Amino acid sequence: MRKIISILLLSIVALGIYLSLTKIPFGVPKSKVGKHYIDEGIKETGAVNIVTSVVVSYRGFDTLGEVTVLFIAATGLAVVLKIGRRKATAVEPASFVLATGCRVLFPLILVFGSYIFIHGHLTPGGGFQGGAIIASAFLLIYLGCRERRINEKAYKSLESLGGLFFVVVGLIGLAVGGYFLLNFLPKGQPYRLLSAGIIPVIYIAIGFKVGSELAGIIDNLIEES
Amino acid sequence: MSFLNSYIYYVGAFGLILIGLYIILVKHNLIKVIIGLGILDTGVNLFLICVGYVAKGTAPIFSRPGTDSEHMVDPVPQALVLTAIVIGVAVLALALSLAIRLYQHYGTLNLRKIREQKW
Amino acid sequence: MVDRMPVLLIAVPLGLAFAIPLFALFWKPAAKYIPPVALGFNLVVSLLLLAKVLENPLIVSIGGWRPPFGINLVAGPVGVLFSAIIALVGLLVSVYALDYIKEGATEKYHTLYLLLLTGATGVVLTGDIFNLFVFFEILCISSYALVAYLRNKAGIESAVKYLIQGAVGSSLLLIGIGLLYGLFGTLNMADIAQNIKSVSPISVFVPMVLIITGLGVEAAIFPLNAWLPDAHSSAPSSISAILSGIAIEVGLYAVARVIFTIFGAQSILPFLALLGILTLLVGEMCAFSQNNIKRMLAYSSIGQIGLILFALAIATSYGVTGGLFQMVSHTLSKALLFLTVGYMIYQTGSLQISALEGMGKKMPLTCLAFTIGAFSLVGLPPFIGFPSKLLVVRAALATKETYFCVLIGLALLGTVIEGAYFFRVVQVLYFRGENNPGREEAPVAVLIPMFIFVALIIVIGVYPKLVTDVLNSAASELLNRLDYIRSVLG
Amino acid sequence: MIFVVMVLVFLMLVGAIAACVFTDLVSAVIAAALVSLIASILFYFLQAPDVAMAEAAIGAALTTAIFIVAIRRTSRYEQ
Repeated sequence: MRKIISILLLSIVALGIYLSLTKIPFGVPKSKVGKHYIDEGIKETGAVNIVTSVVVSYRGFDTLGEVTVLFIAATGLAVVLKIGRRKATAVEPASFVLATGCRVLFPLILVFGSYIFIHGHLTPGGGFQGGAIIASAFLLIYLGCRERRINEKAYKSLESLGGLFFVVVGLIGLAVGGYFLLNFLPKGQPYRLLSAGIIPVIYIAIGFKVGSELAGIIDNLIEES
Repeated sequence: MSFLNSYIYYVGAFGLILIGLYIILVKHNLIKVIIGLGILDTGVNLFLICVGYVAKGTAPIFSRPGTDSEHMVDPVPQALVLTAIVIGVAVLALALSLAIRLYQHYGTLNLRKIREQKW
Repeated sequence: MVDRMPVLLIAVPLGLAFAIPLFALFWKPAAKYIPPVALGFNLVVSLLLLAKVLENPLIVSIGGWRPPFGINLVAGPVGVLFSAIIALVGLLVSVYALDYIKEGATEKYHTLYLLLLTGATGVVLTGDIFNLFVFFEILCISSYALVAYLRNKAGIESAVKYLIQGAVGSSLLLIGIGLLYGLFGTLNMADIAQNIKSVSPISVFVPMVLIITGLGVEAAIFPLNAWLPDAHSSAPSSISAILSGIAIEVGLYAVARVIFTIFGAQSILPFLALLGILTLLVGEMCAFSQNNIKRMLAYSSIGQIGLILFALAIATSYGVTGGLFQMVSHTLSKALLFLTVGYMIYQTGSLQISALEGMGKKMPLTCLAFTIGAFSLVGLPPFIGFPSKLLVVRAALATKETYFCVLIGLALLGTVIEGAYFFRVVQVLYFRGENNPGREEAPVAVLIPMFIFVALIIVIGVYPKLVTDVLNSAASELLNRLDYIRSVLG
Repeated sequence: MIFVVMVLVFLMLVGAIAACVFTDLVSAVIAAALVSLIASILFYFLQAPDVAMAEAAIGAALTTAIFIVAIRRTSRYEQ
């Protein structure tokens, strides 16, 4: 019974979407805002990767909201799962090959993740992707070196500082030029690492924040309580 | 066939959306429902990217000076999807933590059996 | 400088919320004093702005990009009015929570609480539809977490229900936004509104339905409100007050903004009026049959939401003013009710109405506050509920259409039911049971916010002129989409 | 090229249906991870390398990991 109703409901949704999609043909250029970003993006923001300039500069306020969402999820997860102090439970150590592999890979992955978010304005990638890669390095540590735990205070302060830094950079823009999140640093020469004003600075802060938040989420989930 | 040729990505995206919604509506197991939410999110993201695609387009990155900007795809949906992916993982993580607590309380994840509260 | 101030309403609480964990590392009690400070700041700024935006709405672009190329905030009468209410109620409830929230990870509670209200402020101020989605997610996700804050069976279960329904709703909202972007190539609400007539109505209809459905989950419109009674009744009482008083109102604001400003859709309004009355009747009937006091209040919220939706759907300047007035009155009264009930439950340890017998003698002040809130919600003079309900009724009759007159008749029937169950509770409080030992009056720190609510309810109830000017200009902002488009796009 | 895309879309939908059908939750999660992975390849074909990277790192890898952890702490089979 439930299945039949659901299928009926879904077919109504499908029909409605099919009707509206005929007005949005696939592969035909139709955006007016996007065209502006492509034509003027480099001149206005100095970032070569237009997606980055949209994420951090044109729609930077969304990104601020987005890191807030992740912050809320990490905090909420800790509220739901944590009961006071963690127990020191004996864990079975990982095999030698796994442990050594993880130890060797860990710094390499960290370097790769940092590369991804530092070059966010030049190549594909950025704070979110880099942060996720860094968090996966910590996941590896949980698999390989099971007795190790990341320092809870460290990641909590890191995520707070990252968010605070984002807001403060925005407020400096407000104080300097009258607009919140204004790109107040010099744009520099495109294609250089030091270009695009505050974009790489913010993306590095986001990278740290996302990395520490995702690592914290994994930490809270893994820990038995 | 020509329909499939030009709309194959839309078919994929809406296939995922419908399957995701179906899982959420029909399945009893909470983890299964959360998997459905994940599939729904992926479908929505794929759809958003499809909206911004331009035929024979290139990525919106000027990888060297003088890159042709004529056929670049729309960067805005890509920025939106980056946001949506992160929001999606945040919701999933919170949902899973609630699932763990729910299991500790009830010893089951079957949503039909967990019915303390009624209308 | 005043021109740039609306952005501070979001940036300052957000920054302080990020800072709470840092403060808590050094001195744990610091966490609970930050939300009152941030919300007090917001209240002051909103009131400063209110006088200014009554003449001209302020358009603040973020990052210095002119609309539609960047995100912009629209601080018109509606936005600033709502942000003032959010700050006021948030401030009072956070003062109440200083004493009320003792168990659990309190600094996380305060962080999430402040972020919830920041998200609500963002929703009412933003002028960009995707940005609205992001702030809506902030509001929703922090409320999922806060509903589960007590970590008991009921809390976790209702948080799960709430989360699943809310997440499906936001996915639908996102699909709708994607379709709109595909049609118009822009995300700025004014820009979409300007071009909405350029495409055929049928292709706009699907995104509109998707967006209204997505927002309707949070606004608890009738078929989408299964989560509400559970979530509102099992959250901590301070959070119930915020969810009932602010979260659903913000959802309704978003629905109204989408319908009036973006789509300018006159044709679906009668349908929404019908939905509103259905919501009202379902809510009031269910509330009548409850034995659990918090569930009763939650269902009564559903009823009130129905009335507000109906008033907004009348779509005359009278009707929208009445809807907004009813929102204000519901926010104040329901927040007060949840706060008082929270402390009574704290004393009795039971959620049953019968457990409240004889409380009128043991906790006279709290019970007085409860009674005033209940009477105001029912719509008795001289409390705020009276002028607001009167305005809605007059607006419905002024349309001179049989349809609206019949519906308002049904709404009055709902009000009668509402009166019946609230009088039942008041009767239990004062005229039943004699000796329930070991109950004492709530502490002063808790009574102060309650009695500020009481004062507001009575003062506005006696002098409705205090707010009607603001409400009138807010209603005309919502109804007059051409002015909105002109003020944003210049 | 279009043929490759069709095969990928087909595989992706099969993966999603498999995630719906499997009663072993770990298998269902792996099927969902397959969906994410193919979606990330499709993002790449649609000229969205940034999104492809984010989906591969967050959608396919981290989400799967937290699902597995959550299943380990609850029950593995759907009843």
